[in-house]
Amino acid sequence: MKELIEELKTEIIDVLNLEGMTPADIDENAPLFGEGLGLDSIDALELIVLMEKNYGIKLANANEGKEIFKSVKVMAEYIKEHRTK
Amino acid sequence: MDNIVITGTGIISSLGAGKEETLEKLRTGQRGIGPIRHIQTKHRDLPSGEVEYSDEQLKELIRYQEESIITRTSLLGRVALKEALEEARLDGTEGLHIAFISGNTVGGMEKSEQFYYDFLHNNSRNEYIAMHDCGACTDIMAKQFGGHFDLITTISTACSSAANAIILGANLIKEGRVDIAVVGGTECLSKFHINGFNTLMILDKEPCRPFDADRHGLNLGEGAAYLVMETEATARKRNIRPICKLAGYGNTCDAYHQTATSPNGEGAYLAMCQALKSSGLRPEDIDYINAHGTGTGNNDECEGIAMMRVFGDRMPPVSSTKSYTGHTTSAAGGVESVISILALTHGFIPANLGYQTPIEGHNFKPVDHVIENVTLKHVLTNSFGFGGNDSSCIFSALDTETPAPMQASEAGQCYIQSAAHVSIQQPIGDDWFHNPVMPAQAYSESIEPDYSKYFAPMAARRMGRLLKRALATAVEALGNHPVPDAIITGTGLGCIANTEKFLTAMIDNQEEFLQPTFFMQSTHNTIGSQVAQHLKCHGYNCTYSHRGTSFDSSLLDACLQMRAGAIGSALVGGHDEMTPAYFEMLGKIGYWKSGDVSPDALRRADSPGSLSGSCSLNMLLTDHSDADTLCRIAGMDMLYQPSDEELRSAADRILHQAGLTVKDLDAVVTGLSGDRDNDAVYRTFLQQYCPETPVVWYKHLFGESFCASAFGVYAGAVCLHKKLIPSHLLYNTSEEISNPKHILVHNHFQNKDHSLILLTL
Amino acid sequence: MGKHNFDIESYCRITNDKVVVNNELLMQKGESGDWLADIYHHIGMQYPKFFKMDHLCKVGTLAAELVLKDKTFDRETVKADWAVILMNSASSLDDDRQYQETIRDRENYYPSPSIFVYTLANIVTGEIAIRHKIGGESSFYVFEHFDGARMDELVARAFDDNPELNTLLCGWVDYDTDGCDVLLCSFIRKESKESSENIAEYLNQLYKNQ
Amino acid sequence: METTERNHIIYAIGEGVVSPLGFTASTVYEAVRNGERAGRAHEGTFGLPEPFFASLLDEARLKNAFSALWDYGCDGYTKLEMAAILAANQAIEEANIAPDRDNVIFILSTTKGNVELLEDNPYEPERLYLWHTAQMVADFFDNPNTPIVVSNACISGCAAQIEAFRQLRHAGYRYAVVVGADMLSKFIISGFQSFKALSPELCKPFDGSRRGLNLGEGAAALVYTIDDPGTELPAGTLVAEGEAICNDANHISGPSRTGEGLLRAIQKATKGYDTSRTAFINAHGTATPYNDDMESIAIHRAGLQDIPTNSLKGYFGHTLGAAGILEVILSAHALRNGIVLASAGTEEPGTAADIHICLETKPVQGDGFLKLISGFGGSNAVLRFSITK
Repeated sequence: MKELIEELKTEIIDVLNLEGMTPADIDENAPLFGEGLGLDSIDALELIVLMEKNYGIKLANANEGKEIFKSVKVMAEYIKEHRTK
Repeated sequence: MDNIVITGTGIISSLGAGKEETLEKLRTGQRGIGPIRHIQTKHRDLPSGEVEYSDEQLKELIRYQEESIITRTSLLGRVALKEALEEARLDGTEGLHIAFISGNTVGGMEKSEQFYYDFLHNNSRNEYIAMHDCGACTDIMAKQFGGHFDLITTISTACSSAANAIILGANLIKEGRVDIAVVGGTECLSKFHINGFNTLMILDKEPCRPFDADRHGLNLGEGAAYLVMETEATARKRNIRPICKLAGYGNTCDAYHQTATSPNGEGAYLAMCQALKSSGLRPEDIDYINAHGTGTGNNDECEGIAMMRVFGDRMPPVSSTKSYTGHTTSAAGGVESVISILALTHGFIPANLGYQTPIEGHNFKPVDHVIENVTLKHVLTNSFGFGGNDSSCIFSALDTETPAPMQASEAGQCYIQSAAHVSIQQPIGDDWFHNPVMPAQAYSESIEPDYSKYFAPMAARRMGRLLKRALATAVEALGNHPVPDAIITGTGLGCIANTEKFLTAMIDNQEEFLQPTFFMQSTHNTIGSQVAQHLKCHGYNCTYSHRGTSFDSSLLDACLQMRAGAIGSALVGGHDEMTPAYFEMLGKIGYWKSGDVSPDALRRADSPGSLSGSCSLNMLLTDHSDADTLCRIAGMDMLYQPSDEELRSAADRILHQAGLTVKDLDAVVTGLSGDRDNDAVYRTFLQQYCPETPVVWYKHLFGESFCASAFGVYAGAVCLHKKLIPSHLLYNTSEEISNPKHILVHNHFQNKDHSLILLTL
Repeated sequence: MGKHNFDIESYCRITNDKVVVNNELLMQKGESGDWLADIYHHIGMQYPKFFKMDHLCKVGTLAAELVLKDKTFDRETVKADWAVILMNSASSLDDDRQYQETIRDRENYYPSPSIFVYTLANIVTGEIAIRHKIGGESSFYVFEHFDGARMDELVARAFDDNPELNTLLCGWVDYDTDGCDVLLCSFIRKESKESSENIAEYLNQLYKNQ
Repeated sequence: METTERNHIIYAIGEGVVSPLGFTASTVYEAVRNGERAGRAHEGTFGLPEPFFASLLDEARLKNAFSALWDYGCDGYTKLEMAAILAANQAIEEANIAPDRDNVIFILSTTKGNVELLEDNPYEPERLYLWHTAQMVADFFDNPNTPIVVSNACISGCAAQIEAFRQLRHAGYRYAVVVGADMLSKFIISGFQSFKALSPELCKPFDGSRRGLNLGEGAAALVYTIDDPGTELPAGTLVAEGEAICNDANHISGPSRTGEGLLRAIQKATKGYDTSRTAFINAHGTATPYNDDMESIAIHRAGLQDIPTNSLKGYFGHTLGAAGILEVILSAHALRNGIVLASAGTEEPGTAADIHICLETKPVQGDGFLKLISGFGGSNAVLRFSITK
């Protein structure tokens, strides 16, 4: 789990192009959207692509992301349970 | 000033070709939405509003017998254009000034996506390379009219493109620049668009249900529609019966988010208010709203709220006809204007198909079935685009009272207050003026400034380099001045680097795992709307994408509105970038020189091609001057395929209006670039018009790009401001010129589109 | 010969090189372009839908347009007293072959609904019925060859069988690998009377002469 | 104007069916009576990339049956030709007529004939032509007359029967052998898939949640004859009493929303007829949203909404050129037994207009039934039959 969380942080930084940020800067429990990291709806779509591409998880609509992308930790838990690759 | 009237309309969409088929489907409530037929995509199951005619069938339909190849976007456009011109009985023999303004987003993408690797790796499809950009599509369509237009340009504000073409056309008529404007938009479905919208997860897998609580997104469509506009007086003179009036219009920017509408629909609200204000009508005068109504969760909710803010509890009947046609993106403003006019003239209200349940918080229900036998006097149609480019137009029946549009005041002046650039020269400042870098090869990358000065890294996370350049130069050019009244952008290709990323990923990954960020930036108005978002500028916002006169078109729009007193300031920009792949492709069709690109080699102009340069330049225009002002724009014009004589007399006219003659000119700034054919055009003009006048060039420093002419205007302005033309800018003499006062800037693209801009102190 | 209850009102013959309407040569194939599109433009037809059609429907639609061009009738309301009965040899094989191309290749498998919709021979009767709002019978038969006697019999029988019928479009509308072959006539009812006319022979002549 | 021939009576004297549910009319009727449904999920069949539901004939069984009939085996005959000949043979045998006499005319109803040969044709090129297929059938029985092909899309089966009536009335034939047949192939399935017209499950005619049609293979044949008025007919004879074909003049692939053409055809076929004699209506009922809505509207507008109505597509799918003949044969069997067959697959009727859909097989009153059929090209046909007591 720990590994997955670290892996995810790196991937998020990479895919969202969070320049100058390191995995250590992201609190695994902090909200990704709104306060916290301050991501928006397009970032959510990018994360949906990430989920599909790297973990084989297909989300049918953007709303499903809301729950899953609460924090890096929640995301990692969801991936662990649903990943197909 | 007379009313502006519509005298011809033409339309093609998934409802059919021509008004007759369209009308029948509209009145019988038949959708034109079904599975994709022609495009070979993985997503064929997505319901779409594809035009049923294949390319070959469209060619037969308009008897397209020209040898030259043509893109589907242009073909669709020509079908609609032909119908509109025929109805307005225009055949080019009128001796009137006619503009053609077309909206378009992805240009020839439907061919580029098929042939991309051919472009790169072999030479079998090279002829399509030059047809990729939006302006090329308009150019191909203009042939329909045998080249009788005398001003053409292309607007690319995504889904509001065609509506903005209507607005520019109206402004050109009001200004007296043209007698007639043929306006609208065209767009064909492409794999690129389908996949792009798919990454945003806003495509409904069922036929769309605008304004329904259970809506799940939009269906893409394709189509084209054009309107012929002129004044009542012109129509009377031509003995043609008008169809209806264009009573008012508004263009504003939501300045909120690249793809989302602000919660209270601010931009939409402002656009509708502006349209009402300019028409002198009250909200209760509107008898029907043809809403933008895409069917996405965000748009419909916020558009509804914006309409409620305008109309309160007296909401007129509302429907979104995208439920019939799908979202025809760039063409939508035209398609829906023609549909609105059909409703107005035939006395019916088209249905909002698929509607069942109201959206929570909306106080209205859209019209869920076709209503016949109604009298419509005033119809409002909304067109909103990505990036919050929101426009509204009002069409009125002929027998209604609407105040005549305001005569242009001619009072406004237009000054270039400041400018900033990113290019292959030292960025932002005017280092280049004293210490120019002389490029040694045909491909150079721009020198990037330190962006952290202009915006936070978090804000820049999704910006490609062109967006960063545009934003930095905007912030720099604006300096301490207040937020401008307008942001007007020129870009020939938009953010081509990210467009390319999306396109290659789409091809390589077989339409999977595509990133929305790259798609968003492919829409050319991303640049202008990103700037508006950053500056929180809700004012007029428009993007021109017309090849080598993209920047010139922006400048013309700004000057028109400023002279008319409609705006007091504008940020006008020209932005284009180059990528190695695109450089290679354009190289294949003769854009670049191989070997020596020193000024001497370029002066010889003995071979095709020039050197490539990226361009990001923003200038602030104001209607008043101060000590820092660079110069005044004393006059400008754009011309399409002028004869040598017409070009000369246009220059005379501009000088004359400023009280000058050719002898007063201290220099002519030209786009001489070493390209044999293009340079010959400049030389002819110079020889015939002002053989004695010193010639300034700039492309040997900034390179060639679709927006390179921005550097011409900029260089002229800096010279006037610094009271010096340095020798490195002079083409035919090495002696610097001091105290220049009057400079004429001439730019042309392939001898089709010309612009003349007079700068004075 | 025998009793006749109908008259030939007008006819149209379209082959690969010419169009004849009521004994008059309307046009001959020139050098350029698509023959059927040329006819469409030549006769000044305004019906964009034409261009969506397959060859068989195109040529049938053109023939119907030409046969009816001088007839005054209400184009708006559906006419239950009109019928359209056509026949040919190749049914919709020309379009079938085109459709087959869209599914032939495993790698490039894109079955086209807009081509498939025309893979039925009687769609041409439907297209003509839609264009002219014909609400009576529409039927399609397949025979190896054109046969005037067969056509005569179909027409006589249609008027006999169907007291409501007043105008009948009937003819041979074929499109195959060797192009088009059309003889379309409009027939109208008349009081049944003895006649020495040999309609079958006349139809054979019209078919052969051109 | 009425012709004298109109007063003659036309009735069926032989029937034949080849279907996945059985190889004779009575076995198929028994299967249907027992609620058997032939539709199966197919994956990879015909080399199609997408799965589909359809009722397919077992080729081995077909070949066996054909070999039993024809000493020279199956070589040289396509699946379609074998099925058509088998069905015709049953009908001819039951009718006990001599098919090689010149008072017999063969009429073939098919939409696509041997179209699958476009992919690979080991035979002569003419085999792709429908007139040739008809000739193969007629030649098998040594019939001397040129056969007639009726190709009116989905209504072909009914249109071919109407053609038979006309031939009997006008052309001097004593017997008409009407054969309808269509086989499925990559060509046909892919086309219907491209229309999104196929149901991803067993079809549900007239159901509120119907999602499209199932296709089916089959062949069916009827032998009709004509006799003087007043001829005594054995009990249970299928008598043709009325017919009509009308066009919607609306849209080639979508039926009219108002059911205009079908309504006119119903009115014409039932003109001057006491509809209380109608025991049931056998509708087309393809289970596409549009068709079933349109039919319901037409039936309702014709005032027949209370008459029990069924669709047989749930048993063996839409058999295209065979449908109009196959469904008449089964309806005749049902009425002989005084019942109306249930609409297999219908759970919760839900159509634009309310009509009486039969959810289960049940006894009925009346001696007549209506056969409705509609198809691409905007054509609609209605046949009215009675069964003698």
